[in-house]
Amino acid sequence: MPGLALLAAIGTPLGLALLLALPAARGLVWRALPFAPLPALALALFGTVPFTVSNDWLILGSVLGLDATARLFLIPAALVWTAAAAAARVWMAGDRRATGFGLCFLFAMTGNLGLFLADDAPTFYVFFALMSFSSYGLVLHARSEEALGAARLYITFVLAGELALFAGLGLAVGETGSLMLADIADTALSVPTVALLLAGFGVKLGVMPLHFWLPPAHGAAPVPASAVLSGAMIKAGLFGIVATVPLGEAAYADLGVVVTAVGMVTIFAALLMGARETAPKTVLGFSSVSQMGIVALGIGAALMAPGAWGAVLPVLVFLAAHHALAKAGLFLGTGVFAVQHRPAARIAVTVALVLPALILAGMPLLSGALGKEALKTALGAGPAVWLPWMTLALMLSGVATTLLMARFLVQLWRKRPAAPAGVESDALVIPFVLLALAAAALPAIWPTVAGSAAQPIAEAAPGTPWPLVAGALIATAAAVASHTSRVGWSAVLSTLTAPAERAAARVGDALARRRRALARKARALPPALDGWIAAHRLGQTGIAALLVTVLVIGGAQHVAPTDPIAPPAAEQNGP
Amino acid sequence: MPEFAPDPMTLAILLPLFGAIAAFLAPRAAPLIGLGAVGAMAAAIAAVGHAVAQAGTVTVPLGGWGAPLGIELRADGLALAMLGLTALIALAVGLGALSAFAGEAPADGQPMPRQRAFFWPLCLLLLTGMNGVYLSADLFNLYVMLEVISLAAVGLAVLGGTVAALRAGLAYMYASLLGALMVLLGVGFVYLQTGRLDFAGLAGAQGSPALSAAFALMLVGLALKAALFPLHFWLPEAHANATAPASALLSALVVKAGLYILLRLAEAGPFPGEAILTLLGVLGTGAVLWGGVQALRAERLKLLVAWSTVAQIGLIFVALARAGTEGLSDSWRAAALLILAHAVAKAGMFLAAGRIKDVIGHDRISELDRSAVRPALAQLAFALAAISLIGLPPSLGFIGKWSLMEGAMGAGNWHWIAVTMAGTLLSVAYFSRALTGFLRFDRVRAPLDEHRGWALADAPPVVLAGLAVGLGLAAGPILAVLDLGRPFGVTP
Amino acid sequence: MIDMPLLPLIILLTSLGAAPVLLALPERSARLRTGLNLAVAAVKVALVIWLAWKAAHGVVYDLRLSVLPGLDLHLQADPLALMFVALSAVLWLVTTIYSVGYLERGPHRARFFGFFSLCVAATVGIAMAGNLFTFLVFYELLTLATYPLVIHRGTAAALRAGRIYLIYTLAGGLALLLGTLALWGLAGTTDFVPGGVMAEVAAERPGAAQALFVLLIAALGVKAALVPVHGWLPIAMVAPAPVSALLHAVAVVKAGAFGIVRVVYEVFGIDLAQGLGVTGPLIAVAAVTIIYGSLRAMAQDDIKARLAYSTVSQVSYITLGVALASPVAAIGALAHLIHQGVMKITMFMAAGNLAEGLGVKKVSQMDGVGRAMPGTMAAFTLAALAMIGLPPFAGFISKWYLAQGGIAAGQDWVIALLLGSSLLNAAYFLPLLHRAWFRDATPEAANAPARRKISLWLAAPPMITAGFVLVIGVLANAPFSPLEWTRFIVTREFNGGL
Amino acid sequence: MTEATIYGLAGLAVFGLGLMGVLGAADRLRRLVALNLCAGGAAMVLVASSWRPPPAAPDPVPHALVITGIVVMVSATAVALALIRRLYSLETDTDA
Repeated sequence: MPGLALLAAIGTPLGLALLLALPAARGLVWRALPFAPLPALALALFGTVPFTVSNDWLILGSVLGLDATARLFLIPAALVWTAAAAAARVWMAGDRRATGFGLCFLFAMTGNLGLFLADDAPTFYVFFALMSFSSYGLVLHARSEEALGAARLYITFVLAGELALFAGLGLAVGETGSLMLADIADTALSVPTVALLLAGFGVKLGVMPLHFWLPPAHGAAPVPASAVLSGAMIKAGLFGIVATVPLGEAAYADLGVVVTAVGMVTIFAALLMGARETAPKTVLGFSSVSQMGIVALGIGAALMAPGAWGAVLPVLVFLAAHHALAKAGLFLGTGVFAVQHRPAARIAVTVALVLPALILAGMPLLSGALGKEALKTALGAGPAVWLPWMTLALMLSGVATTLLMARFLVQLWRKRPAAPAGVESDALVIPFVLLALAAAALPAIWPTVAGSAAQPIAEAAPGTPWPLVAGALIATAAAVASHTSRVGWSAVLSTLTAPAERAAARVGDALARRRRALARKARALPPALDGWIAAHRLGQTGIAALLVTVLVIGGAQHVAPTDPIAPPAAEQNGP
Repeated sequence: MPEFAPDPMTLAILLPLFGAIAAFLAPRAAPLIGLGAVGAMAAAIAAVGHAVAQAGTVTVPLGGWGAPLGIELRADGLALAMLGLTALIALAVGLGALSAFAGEAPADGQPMPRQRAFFWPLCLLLLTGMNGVYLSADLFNLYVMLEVISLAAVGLAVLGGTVAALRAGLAYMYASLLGALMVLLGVGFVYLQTGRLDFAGLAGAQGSPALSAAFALMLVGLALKAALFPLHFWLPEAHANATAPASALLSALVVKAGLYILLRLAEAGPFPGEAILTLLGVLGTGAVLWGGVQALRAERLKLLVAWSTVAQIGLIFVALARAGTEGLSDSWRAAALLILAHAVAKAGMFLAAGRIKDVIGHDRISELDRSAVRPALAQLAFALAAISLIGLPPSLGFIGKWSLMEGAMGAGNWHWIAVTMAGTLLSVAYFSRALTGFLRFDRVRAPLDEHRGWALADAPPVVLAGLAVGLGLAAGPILAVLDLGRPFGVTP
Repeated sequence: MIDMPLLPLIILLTSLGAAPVLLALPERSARLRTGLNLAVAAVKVALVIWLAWKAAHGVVYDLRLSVLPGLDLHLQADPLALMFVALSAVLWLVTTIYSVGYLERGPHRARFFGFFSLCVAATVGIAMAGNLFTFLVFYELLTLATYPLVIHRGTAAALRAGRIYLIYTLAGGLALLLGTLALWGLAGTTDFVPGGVMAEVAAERPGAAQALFVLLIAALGVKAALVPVHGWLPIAMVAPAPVSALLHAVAVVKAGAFGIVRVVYEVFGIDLAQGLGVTGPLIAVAAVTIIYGSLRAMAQDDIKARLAYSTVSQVSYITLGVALASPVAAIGALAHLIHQGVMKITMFMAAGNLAEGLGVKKVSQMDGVGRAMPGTMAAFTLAALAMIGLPPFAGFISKWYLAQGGIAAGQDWVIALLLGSSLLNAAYFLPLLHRAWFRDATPEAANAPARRKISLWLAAPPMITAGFVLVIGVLANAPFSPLEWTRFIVTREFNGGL
Repeated sequence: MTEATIYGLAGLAVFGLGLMGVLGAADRLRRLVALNLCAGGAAMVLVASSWRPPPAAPDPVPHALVITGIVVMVSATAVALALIRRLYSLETDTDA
C-alpha cells in the first residue's frame, strides 16, 4: 500500500505533466491542477511514518519513504502547492504560454514533493534537479527583459548549486559507503563535504552571498510561481541540509561560525537591499532571504554545538512551515491586489495582507514570534559565546522584517504588479485567504500535526511587540545602495574564452603560413632536382657510379688483409 | 619417364612459346589462341604445383645436359608462387585486353591494327621468358630468358605506336640491353671463376675480387632492369605511355624478373654481403622517397601509377636489405610477399587506370573531377589496389609490410621501419590525389552518369584489386607455398 | 537453441556482406536498398541479442584465422565486446532508419549505404577483435570506410575535411601499426588478455613498456579525439548528419576510446599501467581534453561544431575513467561509452532535422525552434540535459560513477573536474535550449517557407534514442541495463588483473 | 701477361668505351652503336678467357655464351633500328 500511495503522490503531478503534451487533454489537466498535490498531502497527513519502499531497478537503486521530519516539510509544501495551483489555474487561463507554464509547474511540483519522499542520495538529487531546472521556465515565463535577466541569474545559481550538491553528495556517498540519506546524516563527514552540501543547499535557501538569484526570480515569476518558489521550494534547501548534513553527530566549529555569521549578515543585509527595491514581489523575495538568515542561525549553532540540534530541529521545522504559509499567502495576496481595479477593493486587500505581514514580522502570539522565541530557547543549548549575539540578531530580525513588510505594502500601491487581463478575482481570493488563515492558525494546529515535535512551540514565550514598533518607526529610514547583478554572466564567460580563441587562431594562422612557406619550397625542389638530373644525365651516370660503388664494397669485403693490393678483375682470368 | 614425354615445367615454358608463334601466324585467332595458351600454361603450372607440393623441390635436366653446365629446370615454392602469380595476371590482363583492343574487325584482306595483331604474340613471348626465368636453375638460361623478356617487353611498351611510347620504348630498350650485357659479362666472369653455371655450383664458390666484380656487374644490370633508384629513369615514361594491358604486364611482371634473379643469386651465392644489402636498402629508400615525390607531382594518372612502381620496387629492396641477424634467410619472405602483393595490385591498378582513361577520355588528374561520367567500378578497383599498395590491412601489401617491419624490428633496424612509414605516408598522399578526383562532384557541369552499366573490361581490374586486398587473409597458405622446398635453406 | 560457433563471424558478415551488394545496387532501386538495409540491420540486432544470450550462458566464442606464423585474426565475444557490438548494432538500426529519410532523393545513395554498412562491419570487428592485430585490421578498415562518408557531399569543403580526416586517422593508424609491431616484438603476442600481457616485458624493460604505452595511446587518441590530436573531429562535421551521428556516437570516436580501454586493461593491465606511472599523464591528457573541448564548444555558433567539440570533451570521460584505475570509475567509463553514444546520436540527428526541416544550422538561428519542431527539440533537450549530467538521465549515471571512482581512487579533484565540465556543458547547451523553447522565432524565420517536410523516418529516430537516454538512466539499476552490464565487465577485468 | 690477358683487358676497354657511349651520347643511333660496341667488348672478354694453351681445346661454354649474345644483339639491333626509323618518320610527320 505505501508503494501505491507513493506512486500516487509522485505520479499524479508527473502524469498530468505528461498529459499536457496531448492538446486534447489540456483542459482536463488545468482543471485537475489544484488536486495534483493532494495525494502527497494525504500521504503525509494520514500515512504512518516512518516507512520505506525500495525499488532496486530504479536509477541506482531507489528508496522512497517518509519519516517524521520529512512529513512536517511535506505537509506545508503540499498545502502551498495546492493553493498556488488553484491560483495558477485562474492566473494562466488566458495566457498563450500556459501549456509551457503548466509543464514547468507540474514538473517542479513533482520534484519538490518527490524530494521529501526520497530516501537515497541519487533519487533525492533527481527530484531536486527536476524541481530546480523546471523552475527556470516559471521564472522566465513573462519573457520580459526583467524576466530574462532574472532567469539567467537563476539558472546560473541553480547550476552552481547543483554542481556543489553533486560534489557534496558524491563525496558523502564515497565517505559513507552508502547511498542512503539516513546513513549520510549519521556519518561524521569531512569538512569539505559538509561545506559543499551547505553551499549547494544554501543556494536554494538563498542565504547570502548565494541569494542573488532569489529576489529577482521571485519578482519576475508569475504570482503562483512566486508563491511556490518562496513558499515551497526554498524549504527544499533546508530539508536538504536537515537530511544530509550530520548535524547533531559531529561538530564543525569553523563551518558553524561561517554559517552563523552568514545568517546574521543575511538578516540585515537583506533588509538593506530589499528596502531599495521598488517591485513589491522583489521586496518579498528579500524578506525571504532575511528569514532564511534566521534559519541559518539555527543551523550554525547546531554545527558548532551538536548537542543543540535536538532542540533546534523542531523549531526550524516549525519556522519553515510558518514561513511557507505566510510568505506564500503574501505572494498570492499580491496577485489578488494586482487584479483589483477599484480602490476600495485594493484597500480591502491591503488590509487583508497586513495579517500575514504581521505574522511574518513577529506579532506576539502568532507563529513568527513563537518561532523566534522557541529558537531563542533552543539556542540556549548552543555555543554560549554566540548566544547573546544570536538573541540580539533574532530580535533585530523582527525590526528588519517589519521594515520590509512596510516597504512591501507601500510599494504595492506605488508600483502595482502586472496581472493578466480578465482574471477572475474571486477564484484567487480563496487560496490567498486559506493560506493566510492557515498561517494565523498555525500555532493552534501545530501540536495536532506535529505531535511531540510541537513541544518547543507550545512552551515558547508569546514574544514582545517592540521590534514591530521599532520597525514601524524606522520604516522610512533605509536607503542604501542595493546590489542586483545586472551584469550578464555570459559576458564573463566570453571574456574568459576569447583570449584562448584568439591565441588558438593566431597559432593556427602562423602554423598555416609556415606550412605554406614550407610547401612552396618543397614544391620548388623536385622540379629543380629534375632539371639538375636532366642536365647531368644523372640516371645514366648512376649506372657507372653504382657499378663502381658495388665493386668497391664487394672488393673490400673479399680482399683478405694479407692481400692488400686488389688486382684488376680481368687479370685473375688468366689460363 | 620416356625421353620425350614433356614434363610440366618444360610445358610451362613451351606452351606460351608455341602460342606466341601460332598467334603471330594467325592474328585473327590471336585472342583465342592466347587465352588458350595461357589456360594450358596455367594447367601446366598447376601440375608443377602438385609436384612441388609433393617433393618440395623438383628438378628436370633438359636435353641430357645436367649440372654443372647444362640446362636444368628447377622449381620450388618461390618459383611456384611466381609461376602462379604470372598465370593469374596473364589471365586477367588477357581478359582485359580482349575488350581494350576490341573494335571493328578489319575487312578481309586489310591488315589487322598493330595492337590487336601483336599484343598476343608479345604477351605470350613475355610469359615464356617469365616462366623461363622462374624455372631456370643456371645463369646461362637466366640470361637467355632475360633477353627474351626484354625484347617482348619493349615490343609491348611501344605497342601503342605514339611518339611518346616509341621514345620511351627506345630508352627502355637501351637500358634493358645494357643491363643484359652487364649480366652477360657477369655470367662469363662467374663461369671463368668457378667453372660452373648452375646455382648449386655457386653456393660453394670461394669469394674473390673477380667473383665480386662479376656479381657487381650482374647486380647493376639487374638493378637496371628492376628499375632500382637511380636506375629507374626509363621506367615511368615507358610504363605510362604503353597501353593499359601492356603497362599492367610491364609493371606487375617484367620488373619482377630482375628482382627474382637477384633473389635467386642471393640464395645461391656468397654474395651479396651485408654492406651491399645496406647499399640496396639505401637506394631503395631513395626510390621510395623520390618515387613518392614524383608521384605526388605527376599530372597524369598512369604516370602517377608508374612512379608508384618505382617507389614500391624501392620498398622491396628495403625489405631485402633490412639485414640484421637473420639476414636474407628470413627477409626474402617479406620481399617475396611484397613482390606478389605489388604485382597483383599494380596489374589491377593499371587496368583500372586504363579503363578510367578509356571512359573519361583522358587521365589528367586535375580534371578527373570535371567529368560527368564516372567509371564507378574501375574507380573502385583503383581504390582497392591503392589500399593494398599503401599497405592497409588486411591486404596482401599490409602483410608484406608487416613482415618487413617485424623483421626490421627484430633486427633492431628502426630506420628501415621509418622508411616504410614514410613510404606509406607518401603513397597515401599520392593515391589520395586520384581518389579525391574520383569522389569530387561539385565541379561537374553536366548531369552525373555514375552507372553506365558494367563492361566485361571492369571485371579483371576489380578481381585483381579485390584479390590484392583479400589475399592478405590467405597469407598463411601463401607463406606455406613460398616455403615449399625451403628456399634459402631454412625451415620457417 | 542450436549452438553456432560461427555466430560472431556471421554478425560481422551481415554488414560486411551487405556492403558490396549495397554498393552494386543501381541508384534507382531505392526500395530494394531500403529493405535490404533495414532487414540486415534488424537481423543483426537479433543476432547480437542471441549472441549475448548465449554468451551470458557461458558459451565461449573464439574464432581464429592464422595470417602469419603465430599471428591470428581473432574474433571473440567477451562481455566488453558484446557491449560495444550491441551498442553499434542498435544505433546502426536507428541511424539506418534516419539515413533512409535523410538521403531521400539525394545522390550517391548506393555508395553511401555501402560504406555505411562497411563502417559498421568495421566497428563490429573492432569490438570483437581478440587481439591488437585484429583490432588494427578493423581500425584501418574503419578509416577507409568512413572517408567516403565524410566527403559524401563531394564539395571542396567536404574534400578538405576528408583530407584532414585521412591525414589524422592514417597517421594514427600508422602509429597503431608500429605499436602493434612493437607489442608483437616485445611480448610475443598481441592477444587481449584481462590483466594484460606486458608484465614480463615491463619487468625487464620498463622504458620500452612505457614508450609502447605512449605510442599506443597516441595512436588510439587520434580517433578518440584526445587533445592535441582532436583537430579532425570538428572539421569532419561537414559530413551528412547521419554520418556525424554515427561517427560521434559509435563508430570512429568510440573505436578510439574502446581501443584505449582494451590497451589499458587487456594489453597492459591496469595495475601494471599504474606501476609504470603512465596512467597519471593519461589522466592529465583526458582532463585537459575535457576542459578544452568544452571551452571551444562554447565559442561555436554552428550547432554541429558545438556538438563536435562537445564530443571531444565527453569522450575523454571514458579515457579518464579508464585511467583512474578504480573499478567504480571503470564502470563509469564503460557506461559512458554507451551513454554518450546514445546521447550524442540523438543530438546529431536532431540537429540534422533542424537543418533539413528549417534550415537552422547555427545556434543564433535557433530562436523558437521548439515550437516549430517540438518532438525533435524535446529529444534534443533530453539529450542535452543528460549531457550536462542531470539526473535521472543517462549522463548523470556515468558522471556519478566517475565521481565515486575518483573518490575511491583517492583523486578527489576529479569531482572538481567533473563539476567544471558540467558547468561548461551547461554553459554551451542551456543557451541553446533557452533559445529553442523560451524565445519567439524571429520574423524572418517565422515567415520563411518550410524547407522540407520532416518525414517520420527523420522524426522518429531521435525520439527513440532520446527514449533510450531516459530509460537507461531511470532503469540504470535494472537487470541487463548498460550499467549492470558494465559492472559485470569490470568485475571480470579487475579480477583478471589480480 | 699472356696474350689472353691482353685480349681480355682490351675487351674490357672496348666494353668501357661502349658504356661511356651509351651513357654519354645523346643521339639515338650513336647510342645504339655504342651498345653494339659494349656487346663486342663483352664477347671479346669471354672469348679471350676461354683460351687454353694448345694442345688443349678452348673451353666451349663461353663460346656458346658469346654466340647467344651475338644473336640477341643482332635481333635487338634490328628491333631498335626499326623503332628509330618509325620514330623518325613520326617525328618528321609531326614537324612537317
